Amino acid sequence: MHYHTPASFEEAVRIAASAGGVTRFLAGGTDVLVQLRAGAVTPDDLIDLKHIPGVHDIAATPQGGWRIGVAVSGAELGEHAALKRDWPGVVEAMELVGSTQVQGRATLTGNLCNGSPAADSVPALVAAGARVAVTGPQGSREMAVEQVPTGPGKTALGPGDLITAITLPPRGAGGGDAYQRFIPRTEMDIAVVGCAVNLTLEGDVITQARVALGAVAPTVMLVPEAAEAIISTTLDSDALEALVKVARSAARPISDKRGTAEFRTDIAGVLARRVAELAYARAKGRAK
Amino acid sequence: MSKIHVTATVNGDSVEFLADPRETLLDALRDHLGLIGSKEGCGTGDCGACSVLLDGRLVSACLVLGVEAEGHEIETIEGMAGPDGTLHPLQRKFIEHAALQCGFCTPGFLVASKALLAKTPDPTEEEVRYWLAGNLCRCTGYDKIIRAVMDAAAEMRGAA
Amino acid sequence: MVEVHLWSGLKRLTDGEITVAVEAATVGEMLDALTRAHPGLAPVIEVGVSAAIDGEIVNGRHVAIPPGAEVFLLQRLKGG
Amino acid sequence: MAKDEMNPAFKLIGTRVLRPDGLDKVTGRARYGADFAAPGMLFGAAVRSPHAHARIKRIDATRALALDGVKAVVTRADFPTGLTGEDWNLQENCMAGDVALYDGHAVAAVAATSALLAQDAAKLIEVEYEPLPHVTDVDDAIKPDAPAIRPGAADHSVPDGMPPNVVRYFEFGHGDLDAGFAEADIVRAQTYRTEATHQGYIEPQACVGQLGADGKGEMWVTTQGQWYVRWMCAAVLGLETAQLRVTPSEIGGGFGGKTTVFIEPLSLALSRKAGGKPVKLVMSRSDVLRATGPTASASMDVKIGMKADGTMTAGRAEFRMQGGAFPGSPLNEALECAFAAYKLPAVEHIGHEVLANRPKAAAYRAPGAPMAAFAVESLVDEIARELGLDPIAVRLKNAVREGDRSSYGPRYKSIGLVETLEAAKAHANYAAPLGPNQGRGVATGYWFNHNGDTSVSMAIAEDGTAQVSVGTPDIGGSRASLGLMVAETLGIPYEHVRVNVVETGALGINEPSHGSRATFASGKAAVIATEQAIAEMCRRAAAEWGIEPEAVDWVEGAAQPAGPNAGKFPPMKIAEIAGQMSSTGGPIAGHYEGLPEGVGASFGTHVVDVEVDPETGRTTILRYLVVQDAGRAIHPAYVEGQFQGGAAQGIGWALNEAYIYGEDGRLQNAGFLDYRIPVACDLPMIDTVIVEVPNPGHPYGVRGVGETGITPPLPAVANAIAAATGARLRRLPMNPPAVLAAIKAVRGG
Repeated sequence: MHYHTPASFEEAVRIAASAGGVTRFLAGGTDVLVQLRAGAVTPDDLIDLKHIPGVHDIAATPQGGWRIGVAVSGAELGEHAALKRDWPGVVEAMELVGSTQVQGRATLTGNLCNGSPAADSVPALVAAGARVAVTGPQGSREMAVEQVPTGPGKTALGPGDLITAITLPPRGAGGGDAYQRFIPRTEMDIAVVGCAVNLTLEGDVITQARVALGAVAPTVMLVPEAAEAIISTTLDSDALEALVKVARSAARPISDKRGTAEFRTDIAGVLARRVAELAYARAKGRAK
Repeated sequence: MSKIHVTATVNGDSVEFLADPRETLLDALRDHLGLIGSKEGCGTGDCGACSVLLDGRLVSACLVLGVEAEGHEIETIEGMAGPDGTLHPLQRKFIEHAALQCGFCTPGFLVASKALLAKTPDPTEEEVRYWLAGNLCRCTGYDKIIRAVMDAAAEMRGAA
Repeated sequence: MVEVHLWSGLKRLTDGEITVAVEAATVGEMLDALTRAHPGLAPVIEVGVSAAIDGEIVNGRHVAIPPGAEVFLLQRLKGG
Repeated sequence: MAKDEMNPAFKLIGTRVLRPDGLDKVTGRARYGADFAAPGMLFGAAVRSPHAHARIKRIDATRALALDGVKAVVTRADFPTGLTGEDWNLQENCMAGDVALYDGHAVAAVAATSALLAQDAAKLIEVEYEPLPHVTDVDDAIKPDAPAIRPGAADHSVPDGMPPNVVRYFEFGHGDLDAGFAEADIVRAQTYRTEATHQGYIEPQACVGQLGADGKGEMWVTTQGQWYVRWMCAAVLGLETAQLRVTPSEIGGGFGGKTTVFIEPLSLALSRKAGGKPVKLVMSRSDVLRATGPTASASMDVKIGMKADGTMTAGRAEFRMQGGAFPGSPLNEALECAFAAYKLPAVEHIGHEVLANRPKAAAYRAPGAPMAAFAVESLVDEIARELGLDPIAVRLKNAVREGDRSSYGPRYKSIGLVETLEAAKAHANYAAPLGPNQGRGVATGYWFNHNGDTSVSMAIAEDGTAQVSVGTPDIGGSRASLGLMVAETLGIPYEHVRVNVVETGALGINEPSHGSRATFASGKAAVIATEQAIAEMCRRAAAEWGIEPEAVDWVEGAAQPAGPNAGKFPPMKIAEIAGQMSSTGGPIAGHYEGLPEGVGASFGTHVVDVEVDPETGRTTILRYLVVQDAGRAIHPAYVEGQFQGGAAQGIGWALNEAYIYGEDGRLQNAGFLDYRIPVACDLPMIDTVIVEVPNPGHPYGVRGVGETGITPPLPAVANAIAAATGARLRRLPMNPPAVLAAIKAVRGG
């Protein structure tokens, strides 16, 4: 295995493009090293992105959103008060990934690129309307986060493509987001179901919403019907009941060692309701 | 497969070692530097027995490559007591509270707890338990570990 | 004479007897006498058994059996 | 006699002194299995079967051996043939012969100059398998048409006509069962199931083995029993036992799982083939879960008869257990513990041991007892609930006392079940108010405890301090408790005693630290050895004073004349006697070799409060109380630690831990991510009450305390969930999907 420390994304792309065998990009390494250890993936070329200027930065965008470097750890996200104030759901989702030790290394970009349908941060990013900047042999482009994962362990990134930053839109007034997951223990498990809700209020009425579910389909999915169920409502009991129903019918889970399909479907509804209530309370300024 | 020369600071000392790029920081500490206090319980970041501080940040040494240590500062259990051997309050409280049985997870718990108290000097029991969720102990049921951390925190606040 | 209480699964090997009276002053003598009386018990005893003498589980062949003691044969116990 | 009347004024026993190995363990200096290195050492790696059951058609190591730095490859062909019985089982489990019997079964091993190289080489060893039909579930394995795993493996106990995988059959009981059930007002029968769990010690198996062409060998290893490692390796490799010297490292947890061998014989075989160079083998976590010994899984039918006033009239238990592809599941222990807490006029036990394509079960803390308790204590709770009786009252009504006949035959000697029930009833937790979706569960548990082969030596040093050499590795503070007992006996400060866990060359044989025996057996042996040394010191003083040795007493660390008639001499302190020993007759020491009789069994009662989220089925432990009879707590903090650790393991077993096998017979959760042991935030503080009904068979009243604590949590949690939700779970684990499904079933939707 060859270890590279490029000083720019362009150089990283060049190394990747010229590599013949298996290539992996390394930021936090919390997935790459586990695969390496298990013998599941032993890259021929490992390209460490942490020496590229700017990858450790969390920066405000001119539009009022946030640009998050690819090597920013979960712990650093959690310590960024202004980001956490704007997007508590995104930050809390990332903070659920792994242990405190894993938080010291794991990144949003890595969580996204691992392609897991159960990745905690991804539903929150999708609900937030986050976008990624991609650089590759064909040049640079932007895409919505929900376009990145294409199946378990698979992404829309081509050979040599790499994400250079994740951008969160401006929060705006009357907004709130939240993420929760269900796991058997209190910590340290992979989500059996995850749900993120991002909404905007005018007065008590929801004017915009995005709802995303994790671990109930081959990829994290945006559920527009779930958003429609609560838009133009005050999240009253009828709206919540409709949301629960829609979330459950949108879920297409499998049964595996972490939960049965029936259980996941059930919990998708329970979480959608709980998370929507929390996001709503945050938008009203009633919850942190 | 060529090895890479790595220079880092470990427990305040400048060290050098040759690392195969596939070796973890844990391998480097244990096999190249003789610092066997950090333990491997899982190799997948699930048990916390290899907890170390990397530039002051709590990480699992099994999830960091040895080559990534280049130019960085690492603190391990071996650097926790004072240069004259004076124990850190956490170390002392772990012994006093019988917070260890087999002791294999103890270095990881101590390093992780030190990182907690640096960030949160007055943690609640719940904060301690969640912070230490990635440190598995199979012997104690955690009871005496939590008590030792809370007691050490109280003593350190009093001493400060 | 010592009355040895067997476990009922051994009945097949002792012509249906669940207690066997043998002449023995120690656990070892008792086990040997059991084997002589019922050769079918030999593999069972060879694998390892414990004896309970007046409620105390013992493993040594040398242990004495007091007159009138209540003796049970038990499968050898393991611990974690 | 009341406890406090029996409790003499000890100076040290019962104090919370600092453990002697504490400093090494908080500074990272303590050396565990993987921390040893020997000059010229090679590193090994094992090749393991990816199939649950497969014929091994060909093993080709040519490509591995061609790598620069690869020194040796071993397969079963490198081991002796002709072994029988348990020796053969051990050998077969360490290295597959013609057939791989489970996912993770070792089929070859390689040694090379680095760990990475050994792993690379292992991948280059080509193994051709012919997959065979497999079975992993206990109820499937006992079917008459199940794939026969090892024809001919059944022992003498199995009657003709049993299904092919039944290898052991067991029945015992007493009384008239039909009459007992006829006498009952209510008779209930249910089936309960537990899944296999792993001990989950955090330190994986690790060893460095060295074996020369002369048959002499060395091993450094993490183990609960260095003599067991020695005889097992010798048996598996056909060596002379005394030619092997085994040194135990500090041990990072065992819970029974480190009382046998897995990689140890492989390291010796590799070493011998590599010209005698030492070979280090360290298991990965996934190897530990796939290939070391978990516990058995069980399927259990239980029937109990009870009168309306709570009196139990009869009990019947029929258990089926699989302990992997080898005999040795804790079937008889499970059955003997099943009704141990109850005075039953009629009781019957039947057991079937079944083979399945899983790793060979190893001991796990009170082997068998937790499964049995789950079945029996759940059903007792169900019936008590149906009759509207208090769970502690029902247990007190039927509780065994000294002199009662046990369910497994013998009469009990001194026991403390009633005392633990009374203490639980009196504890504040038993009266704490409960909110919505909360419930309380009670259960009792039992473990026999064990003595075993024990050798201890102790010696006085030149300055009057003392050393004790024991053969039981210190797993949870036993050096502290042994040091306390020796210091108390000698009448010297605790700090003046050093307790060493020694290698096999230093003592006669010892059983491992298992069966809750270390403090009982090594403790009793150490006290006897110390008394010999004291007698010798009294003789030295007597000679000095010119009086009879019988006229000398040992008081507070000094010899003194027994009374005014013995003579008038100032006390001669231990340091003075020790300082002169070279001129008064030479070394002063004592030793014990034997089977220390007088084991005292330990009962416990647990009370747990849970809250169940009715929408998700997740159970939160709100309060947990362990009450257990310790006989006497030598070091109360480490007794509490055993109670708390056992409870935590039991809670894990109850709620989330389980071996999950796929249709393909492969283990799906071979890591701490999905083998879900409790983490710190899953548990509350665990309250403890140490009951002390001294064991008359031990000089300080010790019973073992290590094992009983894992027994009650399984049913206690089930009983609490039933109280909280109305849903009765009869199968483990009671994870959220299972609990939610059960809640929906009782609430109709």
